[in-house]
Parts: sequence; structure tokens; C-alpha cells
Amino acid sequence: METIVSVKPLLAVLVTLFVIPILVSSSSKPNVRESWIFIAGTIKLLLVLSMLPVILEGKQIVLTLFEIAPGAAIAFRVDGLGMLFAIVAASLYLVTSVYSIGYMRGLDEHGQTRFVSFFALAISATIGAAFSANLMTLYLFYEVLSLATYPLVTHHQDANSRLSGRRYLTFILGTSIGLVLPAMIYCYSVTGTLEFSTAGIFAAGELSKPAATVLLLMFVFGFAKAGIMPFHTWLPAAMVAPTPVSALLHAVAVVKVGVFSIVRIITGIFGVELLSEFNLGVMVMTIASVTILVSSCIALSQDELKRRLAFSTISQLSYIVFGVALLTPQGLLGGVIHIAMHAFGKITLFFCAGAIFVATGKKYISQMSGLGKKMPFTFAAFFIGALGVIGLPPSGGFYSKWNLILGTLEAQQTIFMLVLLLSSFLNAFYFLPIIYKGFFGKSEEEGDGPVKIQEANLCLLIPLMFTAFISIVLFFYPTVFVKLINIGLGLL
Amino acid sequence: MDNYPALIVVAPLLAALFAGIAAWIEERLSYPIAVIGLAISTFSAIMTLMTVIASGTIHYRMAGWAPPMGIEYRIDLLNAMVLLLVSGIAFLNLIASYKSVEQETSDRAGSFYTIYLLFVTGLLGVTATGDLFNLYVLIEITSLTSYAMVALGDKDRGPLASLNYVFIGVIGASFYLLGVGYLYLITGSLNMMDVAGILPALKGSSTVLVAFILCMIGVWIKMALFPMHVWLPNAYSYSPVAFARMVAPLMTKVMVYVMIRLMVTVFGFEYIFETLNIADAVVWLATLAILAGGVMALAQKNLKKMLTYIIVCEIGYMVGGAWMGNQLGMTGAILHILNDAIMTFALFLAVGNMVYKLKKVDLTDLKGLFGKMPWTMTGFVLAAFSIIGVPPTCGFFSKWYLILGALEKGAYHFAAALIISSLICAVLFFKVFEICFFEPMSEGHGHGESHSQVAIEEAPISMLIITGFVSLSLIVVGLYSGTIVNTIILPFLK
Amino acid sequence: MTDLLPLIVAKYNYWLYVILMMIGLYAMIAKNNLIKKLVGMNIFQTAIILFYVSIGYKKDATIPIIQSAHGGGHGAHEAAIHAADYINPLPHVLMLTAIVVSVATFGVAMALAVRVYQRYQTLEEDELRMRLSEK
Amino acid sequence: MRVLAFIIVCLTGALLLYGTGEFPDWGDPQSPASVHLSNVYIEKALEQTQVPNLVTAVLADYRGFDTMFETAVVFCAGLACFLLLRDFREKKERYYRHTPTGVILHVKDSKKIIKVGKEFAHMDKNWVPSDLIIKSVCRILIPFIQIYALYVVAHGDFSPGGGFQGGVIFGSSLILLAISYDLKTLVRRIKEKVLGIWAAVGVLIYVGIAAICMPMGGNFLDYSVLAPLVWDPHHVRALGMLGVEIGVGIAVTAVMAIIYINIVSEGRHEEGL
Amino acid sequence: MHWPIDLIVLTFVIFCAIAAISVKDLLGTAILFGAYSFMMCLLWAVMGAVDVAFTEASVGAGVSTVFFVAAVFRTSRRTKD
Repeated sequence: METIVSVKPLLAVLVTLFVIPILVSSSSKPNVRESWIFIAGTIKLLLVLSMLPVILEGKQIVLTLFEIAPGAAIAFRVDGLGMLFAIVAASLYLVTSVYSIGYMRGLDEHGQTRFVSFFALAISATIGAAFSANLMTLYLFYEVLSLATYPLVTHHQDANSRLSGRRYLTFILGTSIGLVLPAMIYCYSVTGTLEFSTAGIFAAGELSKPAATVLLLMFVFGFAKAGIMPFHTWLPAAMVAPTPVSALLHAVAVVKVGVFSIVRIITGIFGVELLSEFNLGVMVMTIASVTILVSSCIALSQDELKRRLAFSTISQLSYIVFGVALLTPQGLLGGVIHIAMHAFGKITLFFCAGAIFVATGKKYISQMSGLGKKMPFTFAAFFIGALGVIGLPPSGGFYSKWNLILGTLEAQQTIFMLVLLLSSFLNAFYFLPIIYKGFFGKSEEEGDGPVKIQEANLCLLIPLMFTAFISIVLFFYPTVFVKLINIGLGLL
Repeated sequence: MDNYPALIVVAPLLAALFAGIAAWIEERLSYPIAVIGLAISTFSAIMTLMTVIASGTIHYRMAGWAPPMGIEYRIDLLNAMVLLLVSGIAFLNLIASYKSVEQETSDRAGSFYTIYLLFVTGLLGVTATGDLFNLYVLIEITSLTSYAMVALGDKDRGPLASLNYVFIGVIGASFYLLGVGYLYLITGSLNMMDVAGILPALKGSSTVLVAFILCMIGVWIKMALFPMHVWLPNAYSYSPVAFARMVAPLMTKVMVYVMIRLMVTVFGFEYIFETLNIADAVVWLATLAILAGGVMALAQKNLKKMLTYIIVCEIGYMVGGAWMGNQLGMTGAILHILNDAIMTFALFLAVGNMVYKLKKVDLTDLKGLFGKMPWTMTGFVLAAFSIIGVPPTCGFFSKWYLILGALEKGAYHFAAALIISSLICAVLFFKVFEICFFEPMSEGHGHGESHSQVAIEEAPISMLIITGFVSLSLIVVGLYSGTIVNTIILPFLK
Repeated sequence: MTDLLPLIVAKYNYWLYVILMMIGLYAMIAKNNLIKKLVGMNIFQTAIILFYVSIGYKKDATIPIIQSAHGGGHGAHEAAIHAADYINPLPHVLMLTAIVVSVATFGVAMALAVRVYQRYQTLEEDELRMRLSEK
Repeated sequence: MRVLAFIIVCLTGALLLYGTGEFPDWGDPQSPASVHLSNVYIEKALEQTQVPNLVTAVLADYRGFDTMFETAVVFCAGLACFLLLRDFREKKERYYRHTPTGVILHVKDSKKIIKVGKEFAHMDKNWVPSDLIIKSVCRILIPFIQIYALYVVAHGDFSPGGGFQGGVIFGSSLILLAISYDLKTLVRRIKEKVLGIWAAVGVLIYVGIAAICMPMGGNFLDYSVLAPLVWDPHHVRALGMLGVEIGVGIAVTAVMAIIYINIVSEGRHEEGL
Repeated sequence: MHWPIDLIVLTFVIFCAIAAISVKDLLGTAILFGAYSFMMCLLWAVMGAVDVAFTEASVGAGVSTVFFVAAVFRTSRRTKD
């Protein structure tokens, strides 16, 4: 495969890192600070997009920074999968920064400079993870992301966020140090390399089936950001964070980095062939299915909107793992593209939750009946986002779910197809009532008079409309992403 | 100029003497003299390292006598690196120390700098020398100075801690001296290379075995390997901050260096790992050291004490790595000498800044420190991440090599201990961070107090700059650890 | 018996040094009084010096000062010096250094003991421990 | 503790005894220690250094680097004792003796200062009347002791002794002065500052002589390059050794006095043995 | 044939050492310790280590004992063991 050496991936990572000192120094001038964020975000997105044509031509962009040990360098390699993820993360960062301006100012939060600085650091780490050429680099950015998100999760600095922060770190750091690190070092000591390659890094016979099983389990559970049960409890806990954090990081960046890592492990470290030879896909699929079903059920019982979304996220993440674990082209496509589809859908939902909170101060679903009349745009967007998550047209989510189901058929796993269908049903069950109540329910305080539209401010409204719109667009034009995935997985 | 190897050691010694004289005549002169002395030393160390990398091992004959007769400085890649590390850290710390010395030992600053320089001289000499007995004398210089310093710091409990340190320190040094005596008796020589040349013919001798065990026990006591660590926490936490910042990162590391030097250069891998069968036991001991250090650190209520137990834990890393008996483990151990020195230094620098402002560093005193001392805390956080082993800080990379070495040897318990200690350190430091970050608890959800910033009360700028520099170097050294391994450690081990 | 005596003659110096060292070490660890511990420390160190001096000893040899040269200046040593005639000087040199180190350590330790006494009015370890735990 | 100590001691003893098993016989002229290096020293040292006392030759020349640090250790000890004990605060209580009558005054308030002169004298708390015999004997002895000390330093090349021993003896003479008279006499004659400076200067002489060799074109401590500087180039090494021995002597003298004064007076330099 | 003298002195040395650490008066310990050092010095002189013996005589039996007495003067003579 043709490779091009370029510093663009590095720049794309660093641009939001270098803006941090500027942010800190301009902390007393919020407008200047926010414009810098915007500039950095734009440059970042442009840098990412500028690499897109090259990738679509089937080339790869590589950059080796530091050779730590033979086969384990700190290096970037931009391929289809990474590109897909980077586009999603960079574009949503831009949207979210607009949204967070509105949100943070709307609530007059404290420590805004700290907030935006760590936000920028987190997004740098996310892009770094997307462009990682090997497992070591991926692990590096994974850890940086974990630590950078901690101050965001605990932003309120009260007793509640302290507990959540503690749980967050216990799960994320505990698993990554306790499971991923040894597994990674074991891989390195066996093979002498950690470079991702579609054929896997293990030569034939290097790995026995029990060893492979243990390693795979260590990785799947170890990347706890993916929220595979039972290592999922940090996610609902982390919902104490301000909504932009929940939106970008817990629906998009953090959890997706976890899933993305698992995708990389399955496709780049083990390789599809090795896993299907050992028939390990079914094991991962089973784990994922359990997570999907259980968390959907839990979501049903949640009254706080953000928590319901969090559980929904857990189940949706497992879709991705599930799809990749199918180990068939359709399944892989469906799983990976769900990264993008779910990202746009879920971020819309979170934006809506935040907008509702800012505009009305309401957090619980039971308080929201009739709210759709006051906030029609928000609820419309919510509807579209929910469609995407459930997997119904005309939203992008349909495309990925369709492919997943085809994948199960392709792999002749009918039981698992039933799981998918059942869970879609559950998804619908916990989302649609909100919308129904919102539009047609009766709110407590309102009288009979004409309903006054009382939307949140524009900074909040525009982003959520935008993401909802993209979600629909993706239903009609998923081709770029599909192509990227096919290039990335070598399926062409 | 060919005299750089001697200058590394002699410059601080001369400076110490001039500072000692100046202390009686014009005390203000002591500090600049000390700075000049260490600057020359650091410069010479850099030149030496470059020469060694460019043209191989340097032999410097003291008094011009050929090695087995006279004392020789034999500077290869390993000690060139450690020399630079020691002189560099001592120099940086000296710059950062001006204010804290003024605060803590203002009436005897001149004598303080004299002792400080003598201590550095001792460490540098231990590192540079190629003679077994010379090593002993220099170890005693470092010990004697640190006895004095420990007693000087905490006026209340220091003297007793120091006296206990004296007892254990003397036992350690004497064991080493005995070991050298046994070696001398059987080989008739004191020069390391000479002894190494004679030893292979005496493989099965019980005398050599006892000599080896005695030397190792002596060095272990001096480096505070687990059951022999009791002196360290008190001694380090009671000494004056300016001294603790240097002794904590350097003393144990230099002793680890001595151990590696004895293992690699004097006795040889072949003897240790093929003739003797104690490597497994030592690795187990190291495993215990790691776990015990971590657990004891968890029980501490004072930040300084906690960090000293982390040093005990880190010693286990290096000893285990060195006794792995393979190249990867040894690489990890040597790399960890460098990394651990820098990260402990960074930690203690940050703690020094805190002590400067807060006087006491019990965990409960640290409330709200992120707001009060943001820069210090940034340094502290980076250093803590390095101890935990978060990439890209340097602590991760040495851990990487250590675990690889353990896996290659099949010492899974050691690998597990490394992982567990990372987790313990994570718990430890996040406990500290939580106190600094959350307390005092804000009311409600923190809304509406957007601009009520806590007044920043930072340490003096000289201390901050050094803290920042060292903390950043954690990342730089981490990223370049591949280069360090390839240019220094691997050529050394070949 | 005929075998044993030469063996004893050959090794007793080394054995006795071990015994002295054990006495010193025991005093250092087990004694309750800090000054007693210091005495133990000194015994320990002198035992090591004894060991080194024993290494240097050579039968039928004299002290390591070349006699022919004394007063005669450089011209007087035409007669070749036989190594077997003189005792090995190297251990002596080493032990001079070791004695100096031990007296230096001893001085510092005494100073520390005085400081400890100033603070706690006792040098007994168990009483010190009690004082410490009182606080 | 005792049991533990006993076990440790027995283990160590057993280990050491085990090690002696393969020792060469005591006094065996063919043991490795007596053959390998020592022969070279014995046969070559006189020729190479012109010093017949082999111990001095090895101490100050072949292994002069060790000795330099040994001196540094001594300096360190002196400095440590000073730092640990020296207390510059005035003592609150004072005792005075009215010389004509022998009445002892106990002044509790330090602000009231009685002028010490003909009538009153400082006095220690545990004062004993000075003994004329002891005083006189010591007064006569001390100069001889000091001359002997100087002899030991200077004659170290030819006979047992050297800078360190000489220094200790000289230091002892000062201590004797303090014991036979009282501490104040010593402190008055030799100021603390002087002792402190001389201790450093002594070591500095050593290190300085060693360091001068470097700009002269030799290695550190290589006395032979100093030949142009001395009047007897043939004996340059011996002279170099004499120089460093003098340095050692000065340093040791000063340090011994410092340690004694500080320990015996608890750092107040007022009263003591 | 030095060894008989050697053996006798060595026995004395050990005797002094044990006495020094078991006497219940620190001043006594000081003096016994001086005696120990002096015996040791004799022993070394017998073995031909004149320089070492000289040093030990001046340091061990001399100055060390003085330091010891000085320290006891400033602390206490009392000891429990």
C-alpha cells in the first residue's frame, strides 16, 4: 500500500494542544478565549479533511515520531478507519464548542477556562487515538484522554462529582492499567511488534486458542471506555458532568475511543482470520448481546433523561462491538459505520437534554410532558436523534442497523439477529414515549392559554439542529464513510 | 582537556572547601561558590558523556598510576549517564534551593552548602570510580553528610532518626567493606576490572560467594530494599527540604547503580545467573518490596512520608529488573534509574514548593491547593502520572521494559507486582488530587461563583521554573527513551 | 590433634574476627542504650580492620618500611628488595582510611547522642519509644 | 529483639565462617593478597616515589585519591558536629566566682552582666578548683606533645606516622589543654572561626596540591609534574606527599578540636570538662 | 612464632569487648573500650601493621575515649544493660 509521510496528522493532534496556553492566558476575556477555540477547532477540522482525498485514493499517511523500541514507536498512520473517526470527532468538536459556549454561559458555570482547556486536551487525545499507527500510541492517547476527562467529569467539584470521578477513574484507569497494559506487553513480547495490520500481528501458531481467548477478553474488558458490562457503571456516574462534556465525551469521544480501540484490536492486532479460525467472535458477540439487552432494559427504568441516554449509549456501543465481532464484511461495515451514525444521533439527543435543562431547568422525563409545545425545534431534533438510535429511516442509524442485520444473516447467527431486533424494539420503547409526552402530554403548570415558544438560546439551538440535519443527510449519503471503512478494512 | 572525569568530582569538592571557608568570612559568598562548582561539574559531566558516546570508555588514572596499582576512573556509558544525572539534578536543585535554605537554615547557610556539595562529591565519586575501596570511602562521605542533614532538618525528631540511620548505615557500609575484604583476600586486587579478570578462575570458591553476598547485602541496606528499608522514610522526611529534594532521587539510585556495576562489571552475569541460583529469590524479594512499599505508602498521612515509601516501592522495580538476568530487564532497570531519579526529583520539587508555602504537608493541609498553587500542582500531577506509569511520561517506558523482561523470564509475579503497584500509586495520588481539587467543598453545584477565584499564592519563581523544567523533562525523556536505550544502555550491555 | 593445631594456627585469626564481629553486631542490634550501640558499632568496625590486617600479615616478614634506604638516600638500595621480606602494605593503607572513617562516624554519632539526650533526657531505646508514642 | 538479634548475628557469623573455609592460611606469603599487588608496591615503591615507608607511599601517592576523600570525611565530621550541636544562644544562667573571697555568685538573669576581671571570674556549674600540679605538668607537657606531633607529620615518610596520626596527636594536645585548664582557656586561645577555617584550609591544601597537577599537564594528583616548582625535583613525589600530609595534619587537628569542644559543651563553648 | 602472643592478646581483646558492652556504667564502658582499642593496637603491632597500630593508639585509645567521656559527661552514665 502506498504511503505518504506528512506532518498533518501531528498538526491535527497538536493544534488544540497548542491553543491551551492561549486559552489560559486569555482567561479573563471570554470572547477572545472562545474565538480561539473556534479557530483551533476549524483548523483541526480542515486539517483532517485535507487528508481525506489522499485516503480515499487508497493511500495512507504515516509519521513516526519516536522509536521507543523496535516495533513499538510513537507513530501516526492515517487509514480509512482512523479517518472516519477523526472526521466525526473533529466536526462534532466544532459543533460542541459552539454549544458549550451557550451552555456554560447560560448557566454561568465556574472555572470555564479550565473546562475549555481540558476539553481541548481531550479532543487532541481523541484525534491522536484515531490516527495511532500502533497499539502503544493508541494506549498512550487512551490514557491521556482518561486523565484529561477527569477534571471535566468532576467539574462541579462537589461531593457528588467527587464520587463519580472516583468511580470513573477506578474503572477506566484500573482496567487500562490492570488489563490492557499487561495484555499489550504480552503481545509485544510474543510478536515483537504492535503495529496494526489487517492480517493481524500474530504469525501462525504463535498464539494458542486459550491464550487468544484470555488476551481478547482482557482487551475487550480492559478498554472499559467501551462500556461493556460489567465495566459500564462509570458511564451513568459520569453524567454528573456538564452536558457538553456528556455530549461530546461520553457519547462521542471517550466511549468511541473505547470502541474504536476494540475495533483496532479485533481488526488490527488479532486479525479477522485468526479470530474466525478460533471462533472467538461468538464469545465477544455474546458479551455484547448481554450488554445490549440488559442496558436497554435498565434504560427503560431511568427517569433522569441524561441517565437514560447514558444507558442507551452503553447498549449502542455494544452494537459496534457486536458488529465487528461478527467478523463478516457486512458486520464489520455495519459496526464501524455505527460509530459515525450513533455519534450524530446521540449527540443530538444530549444537546437536546442540555437545551431543555438550560431553558427550563428540568432533568427528569416525568417533568417534561408538554414541553414539546414550548420547545418544538428541540423536540423535533430529539425525535430525529431518537430515530437514529433506534435505527429507523430516514436517519443514518438505519443504515448501520441494516448492515448489522445483514451481517448476522451472512454469519448465519439467527439468534443474534433476534437480539438486534429485540433491542431495537426496546430502544423505541424508551425513546418514543418521551417524544409523545413532550408533544401531546399535558404539562403541570400550564393553563389553557396559547403556548409560548420558549426555546433555549441560539448557541444551543443551532448545533442541535445541525447535528440532527447531518443525521438525516447520512441516511442518504453514507457513501464516503462506507468507502473509508472498506479501504480501512481492506475489503475492497 | 582530558581532565573532565576528575573535574566532575573535584569541582564540587573544591567548591565545598571554599564555601566552607567563606561560611566563616562572608557567608553570602557560599551560595555563588556552590553554584559555580556544580556548574563546572555538570558541564564536565556533559563533556564526558559526549566523549564516551563518541569514542568509548574513558580511563582516567589518578596520580598517573596504571590501574591495579593506582586508582582509576573508568567511565563507560552507564556511569557517564549517571554522572550527568547526579550533577544535573544537584545543580538544578541548588538553584531551586536558595529560597528554601534561606527559610529553613538561614543562620548556617554556608555550612549547609558545604555539606550539600560534599554529599554531591560523594555521589559523583561513587559513580565515577573504578576501585572497590574508593567506592567505600565515598559511600561514607555521602552517609556522613546525610546523617548530619537528617538531624538538621526536623529539630525535634531528626536526631533520633539520624542516629538510627547511622546504625543501619554503618552496618551496610561495613558489610560492603567486608565483602571487598573477602574479594581482596582471594584476588589480591581492588580494581574492578582487575578483579573481574581474576574471578572467573575462582568460580566455585565459597569465599567469592560470601564476598558477593556481603557486597549485595551492604548495597541493599544502603539502597533500602524492602526488609532493610526501615531507616529511609524517617531519614528522608525529616531532612531539610532542600536536601531531601536531592537525596531522595539520587541516593538510592546511585546505590542501584553500584549494584548493577558490581553485577555487570565485577562479578559478571555468568557468575551470578549461572553459577548461583539466587536470582529467583531476589526477584521475589523485589516483588515483596514493591507491594510492601505500596501498601505502606497507602497508610501514610503525611505527603512527604508517603513519597518516601514510594521510593521503597521503586527500589523494588530496579532490583527486580536487574536480577531478571536478561537484557530487557537490565535495560528497564537502568532506564528506571534515570527516570525514577527525574520523577522523584519532580515530585519532591513540588513538595518543596508546598512546604515553602504551607510549612506542613500532612494530607489535610493540602486542601484547595489546585487553586492556590496551580503551577506547582501541574508539576506534581505530571510527576505523579510518571510514577503511576501513564504514557508519554517516562515512568511508563521503563515499566514497559521491566514487564517485558519479566515476561521473557517467566517471572509473572514480578510483572503482576508492577501492574499492582501502578494501581496502588494511582489510588495514592488520586487521593491527594481529590483533596487538593475538591476541598473545601463548594456549596451546591458551583453555579453562580464563576469568577470567585482563590488567590494564587505560589512559591518563588526560581523554584517554579525548576519545577516546570523538570516536569517537562519527564515527558521529553519519556519520548526519547528509545534514543536513550539505543545510544547508551544497549551499547553498554553488549 | 596433629592436624588440628596447624588448622587452628592457620585460621584462628579469621575465626576470632568473626566472633568479635558477632559481638559488635549483637550489641548494635540488641542493646537498649544508644551509647552501648555505638560501642558495638566500633567493635564491629575494628573487627573488620582486624580482618584486613590479618590478610596483610606475612610470616617471616618485617614491617613495610624499607630499611636499606633509611638515611642512605636513593643511592643505597642497590641490594634488590625482596617482596617476601616485607609485609603487604596495602591492607594497612586501606585500614588507616577505615579507622579515620570510623572515628569520624563515631564523633558524629556522639554528637547526635548528645542531641537526642538534650531533647528526650534519656538514651534508653525503650524509654525513647515511650516518649515518642506519648506525643 | 534479643532473639531476633541473636538469629541475625548467628546467621551472619555462619556466613562469614563459611567464607573463611577456603581462605589461604594466615600469614601465608603465597596468598593472592600477598602476591598480586603487594609485591609490585614493595619492589617498586621506593624506586618510584623515594619514600621508604611503603604505607605512606601507597597512602599518599598510589592511593592518594582515597586519602583525599578520607580527609574530606574528617572535615565532614567536624562540620557535622558543628552544625548539629553549635548553639549561639547565650545561656541564661551564669556562675561567677569572686576571686578574693571564693564566693560563688549564681546569676539567673542573663542581662545582668558582671564584668569579668580581677575580682570576678567565669565559672562552670560543675566547677572544681584547678589543681596546680595538673596544670603545671600539662603546661610543660603540651609543647613536647606538639613537637612530637609535628615530628610525626614530618617524618611520616620514613617511620610510622603521617599527617593523620600527627594531627590527632596535635589535636589531643589541645584537648589536654582544655581538660587541664578549662574549656574557656582553649576557646579563648584558639577562636572557633580559626578552627573552622583551618579545617577547610587543611583539606584545601591537599586538594589544591592535587588539583595544581592538572594545569601543570599531569593527571589529578600526579605529583611528578610539579617538579619545576620544587627545589629538589628528584624527590618531587616525596615532597608532594609531605605537602599533603601537612594538609591532612592541619585538617585533623582542627576537626578533633571542633568535635571535642562541641560535644563537651553541648555547642555553647562555655563550660565543659 | 608470633602466634602465641597473638592468641593471648586476641583473647584479651574479646574479653574487653564483651566487658565493654555488658558493664552497667557508661564511664566504665568508656575505659574498657579504651583498653579494648589499646589491646587491638598491640595486636596489630604484633602483626606488623605499625602504621595502623599507631593510628589506633592515638585514635581508638586516645581521642575516641575522650569523645566518649565527653559525651557521657553531657548525657548520663546510667544504662540499663
